[in-house]
Amino acid sequence: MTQPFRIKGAGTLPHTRTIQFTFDGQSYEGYEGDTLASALLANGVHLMGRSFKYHRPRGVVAAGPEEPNALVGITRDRARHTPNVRASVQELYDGLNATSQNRFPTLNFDIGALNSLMSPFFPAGFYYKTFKWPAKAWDALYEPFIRRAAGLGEAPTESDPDRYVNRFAHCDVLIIGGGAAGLAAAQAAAEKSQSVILCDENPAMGGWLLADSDIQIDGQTGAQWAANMAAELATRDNVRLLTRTTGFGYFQHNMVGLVERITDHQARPEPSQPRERMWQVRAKQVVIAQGSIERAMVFPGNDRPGIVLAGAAQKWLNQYGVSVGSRIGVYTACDTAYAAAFDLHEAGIGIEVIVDYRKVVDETILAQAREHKIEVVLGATVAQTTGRLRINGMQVKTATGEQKEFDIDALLMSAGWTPSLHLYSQSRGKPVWDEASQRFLPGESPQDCICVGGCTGTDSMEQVLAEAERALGNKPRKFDIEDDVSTDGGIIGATGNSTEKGKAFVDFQNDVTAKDIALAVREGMHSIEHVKRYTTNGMATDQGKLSNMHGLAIAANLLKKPIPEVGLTTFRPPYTPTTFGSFVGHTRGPLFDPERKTPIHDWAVENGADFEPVSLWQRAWYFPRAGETMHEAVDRECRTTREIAGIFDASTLGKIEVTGPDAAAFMNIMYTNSWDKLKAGRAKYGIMCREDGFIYDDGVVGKLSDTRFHVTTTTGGAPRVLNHMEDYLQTEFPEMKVWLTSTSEQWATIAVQGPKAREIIEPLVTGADISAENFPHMSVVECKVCGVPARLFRISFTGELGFEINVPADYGRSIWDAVWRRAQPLGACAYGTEAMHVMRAEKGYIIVGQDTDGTVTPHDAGLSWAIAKSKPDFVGKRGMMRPDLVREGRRQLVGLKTSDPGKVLEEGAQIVEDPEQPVPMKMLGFVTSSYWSGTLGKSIALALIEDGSLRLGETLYVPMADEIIEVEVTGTVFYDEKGERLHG
Amino acid sequence: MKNFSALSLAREAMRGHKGWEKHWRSPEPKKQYDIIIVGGGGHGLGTAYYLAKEHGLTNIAVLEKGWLGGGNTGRNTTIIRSNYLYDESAGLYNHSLNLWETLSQELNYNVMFSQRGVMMLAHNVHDVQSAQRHIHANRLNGVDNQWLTPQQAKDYCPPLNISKDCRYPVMGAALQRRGGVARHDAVAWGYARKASAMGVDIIQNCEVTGINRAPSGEVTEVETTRGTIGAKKVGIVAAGHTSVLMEMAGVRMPLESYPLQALVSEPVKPVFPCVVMSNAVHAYISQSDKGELVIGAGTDSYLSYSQTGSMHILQHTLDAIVELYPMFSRMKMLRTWGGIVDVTPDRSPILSKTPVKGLYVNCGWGTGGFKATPGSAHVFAHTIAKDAPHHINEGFTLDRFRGGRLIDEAAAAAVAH
Amino acid sequence: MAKSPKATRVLPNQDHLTSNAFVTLEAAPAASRISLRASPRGAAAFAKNIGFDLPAKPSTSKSKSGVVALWLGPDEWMVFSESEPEKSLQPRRDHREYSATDISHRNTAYIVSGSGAQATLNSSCPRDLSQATFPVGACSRTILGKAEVILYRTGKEKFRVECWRSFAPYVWGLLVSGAQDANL
Amino acid sequence: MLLIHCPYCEADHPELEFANAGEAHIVRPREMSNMSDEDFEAMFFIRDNPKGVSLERWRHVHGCGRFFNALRHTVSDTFLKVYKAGEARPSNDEIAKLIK
Ligand SMILES: Cc1cc2nc3c(=O)[nH]c(=O)nc-3n(C[C@H](O)[C@H](O)[C@H](O)COP(=O)(O)OP(=O)(O)OC[C@H]3O[C@@H](n4cnc5c(N)ncnc54)[C@H](O)[C@@H]3O)c2cc1C
Ligand SMILES: NC(=O)c1ccc[n+]([C@@H]2O[C@H](COP(=O)([O-])OP(=O)(O)OC[C@H]3O[C@@H](n4cnc5c(N)ncnc54)[C@H](O)[C@@H]3O)[C@@H](O)[C@H]2O)c1
Ligand SMILES: Cc1cc2nc3c(=O)[nH]c(=O)nc-3n(C[C@H](O)[C@H](O)[C@H](O)COP(=O)(O)O)c2cc1C
Ligand SMILES: [Zn+2]
Repeated sequence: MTQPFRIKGAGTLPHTRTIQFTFDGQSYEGYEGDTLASALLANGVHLMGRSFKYHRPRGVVAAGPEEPNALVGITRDRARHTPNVRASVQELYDGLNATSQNRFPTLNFDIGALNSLMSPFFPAGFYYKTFKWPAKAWDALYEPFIRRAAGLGEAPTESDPDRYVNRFAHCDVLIIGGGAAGLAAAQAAAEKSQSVILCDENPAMGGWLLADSDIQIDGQTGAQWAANMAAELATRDNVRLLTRTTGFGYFQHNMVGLVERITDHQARPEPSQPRERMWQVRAKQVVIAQGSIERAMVFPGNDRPGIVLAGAAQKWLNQYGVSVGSRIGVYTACDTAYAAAFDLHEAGIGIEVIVDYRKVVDETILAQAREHKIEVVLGATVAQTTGRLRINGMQVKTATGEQKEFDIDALLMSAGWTPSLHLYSQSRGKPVWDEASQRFLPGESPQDCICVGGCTGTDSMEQVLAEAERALGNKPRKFDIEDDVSTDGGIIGATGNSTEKGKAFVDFQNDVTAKDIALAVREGMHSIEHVKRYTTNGMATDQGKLSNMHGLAIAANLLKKPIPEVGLTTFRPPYTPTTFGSFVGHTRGPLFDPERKTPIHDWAVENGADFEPVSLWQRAWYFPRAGETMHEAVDRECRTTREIAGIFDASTLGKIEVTGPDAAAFMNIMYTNSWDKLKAGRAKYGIMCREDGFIYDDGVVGKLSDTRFHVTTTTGGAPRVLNHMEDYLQTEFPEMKVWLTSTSEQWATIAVQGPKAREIIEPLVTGADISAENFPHMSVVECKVCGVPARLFRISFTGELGFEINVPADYGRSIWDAVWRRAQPLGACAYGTEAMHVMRAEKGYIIVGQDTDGTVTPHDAGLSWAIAKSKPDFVGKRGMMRPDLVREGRRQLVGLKTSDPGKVLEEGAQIVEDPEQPVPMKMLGFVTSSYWSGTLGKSIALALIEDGSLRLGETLYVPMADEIIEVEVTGTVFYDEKGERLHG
Repeated sequence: MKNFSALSLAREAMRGHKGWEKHWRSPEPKKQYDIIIVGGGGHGLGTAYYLAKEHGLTNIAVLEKGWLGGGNTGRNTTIIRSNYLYDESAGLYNHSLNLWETLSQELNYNVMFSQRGVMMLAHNVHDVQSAQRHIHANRLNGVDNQWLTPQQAKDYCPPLNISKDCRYPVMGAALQRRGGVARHDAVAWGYARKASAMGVDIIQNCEVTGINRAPSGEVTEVETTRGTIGAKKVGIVAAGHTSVLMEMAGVRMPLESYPLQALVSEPVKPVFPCVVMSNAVHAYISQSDKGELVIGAGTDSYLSYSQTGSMHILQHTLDAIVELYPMFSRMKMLRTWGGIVDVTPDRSPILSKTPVKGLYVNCGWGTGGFKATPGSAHVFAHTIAKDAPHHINEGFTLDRFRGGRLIDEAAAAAVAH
Repeated sequence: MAKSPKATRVLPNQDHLTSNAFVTLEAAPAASRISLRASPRGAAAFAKNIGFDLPAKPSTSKSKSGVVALWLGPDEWMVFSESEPEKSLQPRRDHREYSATDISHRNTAYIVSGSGAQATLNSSCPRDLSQATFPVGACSRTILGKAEVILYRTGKEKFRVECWRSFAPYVWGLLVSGAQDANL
Repeated sequence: MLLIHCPYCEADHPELEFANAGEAHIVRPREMSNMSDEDFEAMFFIRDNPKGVSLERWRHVHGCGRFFNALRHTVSDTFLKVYKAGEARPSNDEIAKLIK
């Protein structure tokens, strides 16, 4: 028989569409609108999981997001496996494929359950006390064992093919929770023409109204009223209704994160649909209407499958038309469980007994029980339950100490309701203890937010609705309400002698019992935070939605302290577990970070370049020809450049236009060099320091006119250099008439280097004489190249005759092509960053960030000549004078020559005086740059070495893992020391 | 102190675990102590322990404003490694790593130190150069650290995405096999238990609100929410709150306190065997023994004492995690939290005497001091007891910023952790 | 001397065009652009060249005869024109009270239009782009994902998105992704 | 993500457009070379780092580009005041009033 526990006439599901699904390979049927849990329950399946530590059989206990036990894996295909899905909220769809977790080999028979027998040895914190000997065994033996036993579901194993999207949104009022309170608040706000977002985590608005068959509002059932309210709100332009949308985090300045689940309930989602949508909402006002969550009773044996929250049973009946059993017991300390029992009874289900922990209960309720002919035992406790994979009986201890046994197949429990303060607390609000009702309630709101409804402890529907309206500044309007359900009562903490005997679970998922909490307290864990961490109470995937208050009360009781003094643990985002993908959105692959390419990039691709990432940029690294290794290609590029010419895409260099009457004065402040004497039309190498005197950036600066500089920076340094300049300009020297503009991307930069460089470009240039006499090394001119306005530099980073052509970037490719058409027939080549690095190292030119790090001064780098001695001030001047920056023994940049010219040192290799000394060795410095120089037929290297400039000619050693390399300290220039080629 | 062992556990199991004692005593504060340690995190408790154990000083109180271990000790991603570049740092962190290896036995408390290896990814040529520089320096300093190719990195950590079409492809990794993780809470509890047993008074819910000095300048007592307590020497070990405390003694600090966040996923069966860090894309991840992925996020850009951070910081972190481990996109965040980290200008700690006689400070651990807990505590105890630094912490002075003798790991490489 | 070849201008995003029922994304045509940084006197001086006063209120724009001036900061404007993309808007260089720097090629632009335009942008832009706070004519530098952009609302359902040229593929990627989710 | 009022844009904008730029009102002397090591240390390294009201600089870097100053409470993260660069540091009395 299918769905034996589906109750005819009960619930609001239409029963029009039957849905097939599987659980652990077994096929079942349910109805459209079911959750996985309600459908399994309809089929009489309670056992849905195994607990974390003891592997005890566990059934579903809750009908909402607070569910701690019924976590399953949902698999759509190989790449779409989601672990730890709560069966209580997973909506059923055709073909849904769920498997239980944390059991081997099967859910019914799990070897791990042996742990349960060993449980006396595994109390809270047992692992701190043991597994210490022998020392190595922890890694090798104990830990792998513990790790395998722990964990719940299996992580997905393949890249997630689903799409996630993000939306920033703004509104006047954001309402979290679409129960009666949220709906009323939304309507009130909407009527005031405010822009409203209302979200609820469920598929439909209504909250508790959907579960309660007794409430009537304005002549409609609660469910009808909610549906009509939602429909009415949906018609308004200023309201956005978001179902299946959880408010998971309340951040600073009224920013709330919502996550909307779009396809997880669908059998065949449209491929165009994202799986989830993240909403980052900035609201002027936030209304929190989260409602409340029912607590379980803490008593020995309270975790058997078949033992469920009373409210959940009521919801399953009234919404889904499912009964949790046929011979049902109730154990409660709160009036609401009676309503659940009555509803079930009216649906024809046997209620064996209501065991009420309280001695006194309102007479009207007792009268109703009598009408239903249900036995009520007051002032009693459930002492134990029986049944292996499903409850089959319970022992009740009456007020007089009498033992009674009941045969049951399900047990409803209710210890009362905990107002949901999660988001309120995250907004940095402080919950306040209410002694009368024994619960924490929202206190003052530090942000612009207000709590309404069940989460403020308001119980009657009439007050809930009035409160919601008042929150929005409205005069409450009159609803016509019929609601005879009382929510009185409740208990926090364990019942009976749970802290002494038996396993009375507080945190179901983490297998924390009342005894564990008692043990923690006994061991000195007196702060609730210590109790939490020692026992792991409240640290499971439900984050203590059922357990925190009980844990707190048990600890407080043992400590003999009032509850507020013991205090709550901190509520943290997310409210319910939230998919990583939803945070990531489209920030994957190419959209993870911008990938910047120059206008000439495609040419490099077409010509087979390998690329090197430098900050966000992709730069052509080298251009291997068929069959060439990187090494061979770089050798060839260097040789060709030095013998003929090479062209190089230098467009990524940062460029800043510094203009204004005070431009030179400003440059004097920002750079170590002096800019006073530089003539228009000339260029200079500049060094920039931070105030601490260490090198920050460098680059060639061209002076275009007395009031205009074309400043270049390193590729990665461009943004921070501009920021650094703006900072000084705006805040230290606001009186200076200087303006800064980033032109990094305005210009494409083509370096043409080598003996034939001039021959290559000359025909392309108009409006300038670029002869050796009239355009010497370190010149700059504004002219035209291929007919477009250009800035032409005569500079060289290779040591050869060289030019850098700057042209407006949209022309970059076209002009590169023109240069190439001239260069290629002459036998020139394109070269990449690696050849550029080799050639500049041959010349002893530094690369900031490679030959320097943030601890190198210009003096250390051998650049003292670039520091203006006479300037009264520049950024870094004072810093450079500090005792440690002028002491002896600083590391200075030198060249290294290996004894074996064929030996190329490793960059980063360390240098010592005595390679035979024991470890730890005294290191003098390290290799910053090292290459094979094809031009010189030997290796070359630069290094930072203690007192390097005093060590020229000294022999030092580079101890490698497998050899010791002998080196001689040299100057930093290896090639054309006189600089003749450059001036050609 | 009752011994913790498999045997004692078995014995207690037979009698319902009734015989366990309190981990630490909770005495009322005395009027006067020889030494007061302010801050009941791992470093503070450890300092008290080593003062007692190695220097025979037991008239000590550890004052903690909240619950012990509730500061950054209780909220960090527990990455432990020692492959730092500079001699000073390598010396300090390796000293610590050596102590970690026998800490469980020494404290008779299982701190679950798990040497599963810490791998640091390189994503560009600069990263590779920097990693090589570390590896070479480490070798000559006796610190293990080795280079892995992308494939070797993937073999070591199968979930890693080493495909070339990743936005930042993995170009290799530096692996310190001795590195790993430990159970953060247990470190605090283990030190507290042992220190308490040796006579140290651990006083929780006791916030220091003032530091009083004699006319001649030396510290004499601290004011607390539980009264004034005299002390000959005071050690400040208060992480993010150091500036606030030192201000009470009139010392201004080179520190800034930022919120640093971390998060855990829901627990899953073992999938992630080691610790992996990537400075370039900012992602730090390991899997705890309980099964959650433990993920370190970045700091916010502004000062804050709020122990919470911004959502976009979490986003950036998860962006990076999913980019490197695309299979984790369907995993769910279970909880996120923040700590307040105290950052020095050179990102290295301060373990030092101060201009005030009798006042010592241990701070500036920023985003990476958990790993240093035993080593830092050990040499700081020495510094207090002898009124002079241990040779291992000689360089980590408070006044190094004046002369400029920084220990700038950050400038040389990237962030700590 | 051989006659030098003529260069051709290629926009970084010129083939970018797509649309769905809610939004159309397209590359804007080539434009002439100036980054103007100026003292108040400089702003007045520059205004003479374009024939209208620069907008003085934060986040506002002004335009005349195809020349548009966007307020970007208290001393900063972007002035652009699509009508004569090769003609410089920079009348004279090295003025003592302002700096007018050609950024025609530094920037490139997209036009995002349609009922889903705002939603498309808000998939990666954290700004409140509702008409109440960002009306037609409003403009501002802001961010789109990890790229800096200038947004300029040219119509109720139409925006111009300026970005640096190398960010164009990324910005395009974000817009395309946003457009897929623009139907609400 | 904070919501920050820019005194130049005269509007609230998301933190993602801003960059924090450290402590405000640190004076950089015009005669740097004459500074003592102590003064240099104080200027470049020593920070108030208050648990309370922080006087700090922000730059609306992805907006109007301007640096400005703010008073922000470092426990609640709420802004008490923002003002333009160059404007005087609020007096302690004014700060005390703002906290209330
Ligand atoms: C999210 C995050 C991730 C991290 N990840 C790592 C990592 O992976 N690896 C790593 O090595 N490090 C990491 N760290 C850093 C590491 O946590 C810290 O450096 C380290 O724990 C500091 O220990 P502590 O004992 O000095 O400080 P804490 O543990 O913070 O202890 C300081 C104590 O001082 C107390 N205190 C403060 N003011 C007062 C007062 N007035 N009176 C009395 N008591 C006071 C505080 O309450 C606190 O308990 C991380 C930090 C964070 C926040
Ligand atoms: N057994 C009972 O009779 C019983 C039980 C509970 C509540 N009630 C009554 O219900 C009324 C409370 O109405 P209400 O509107 O305050 O609460 P509610 O519980 O009806 O509605 C709250 C809604 O908010 C949703 N929600 C909670 N957190 C959320 C989040 N972070 N993101 C998105 N959605 C979230 C919940 O799923 C629920 O749908 C009261 O009158 C109360 O007495 C009765
Ligand atoms: C390594 C590590 C693992 C953690 N694992 C969990 C966990 O499994 N479940 C959980 O709820 N919290 C976990 N936490 C977070 C703590 O619950 C808590 O958020 C953190 O200690 C900060 O404290 P606070 O949130 O109370 O401020 C973990 C924290 C750390 C440092
Ligand atoms: Zn602004």
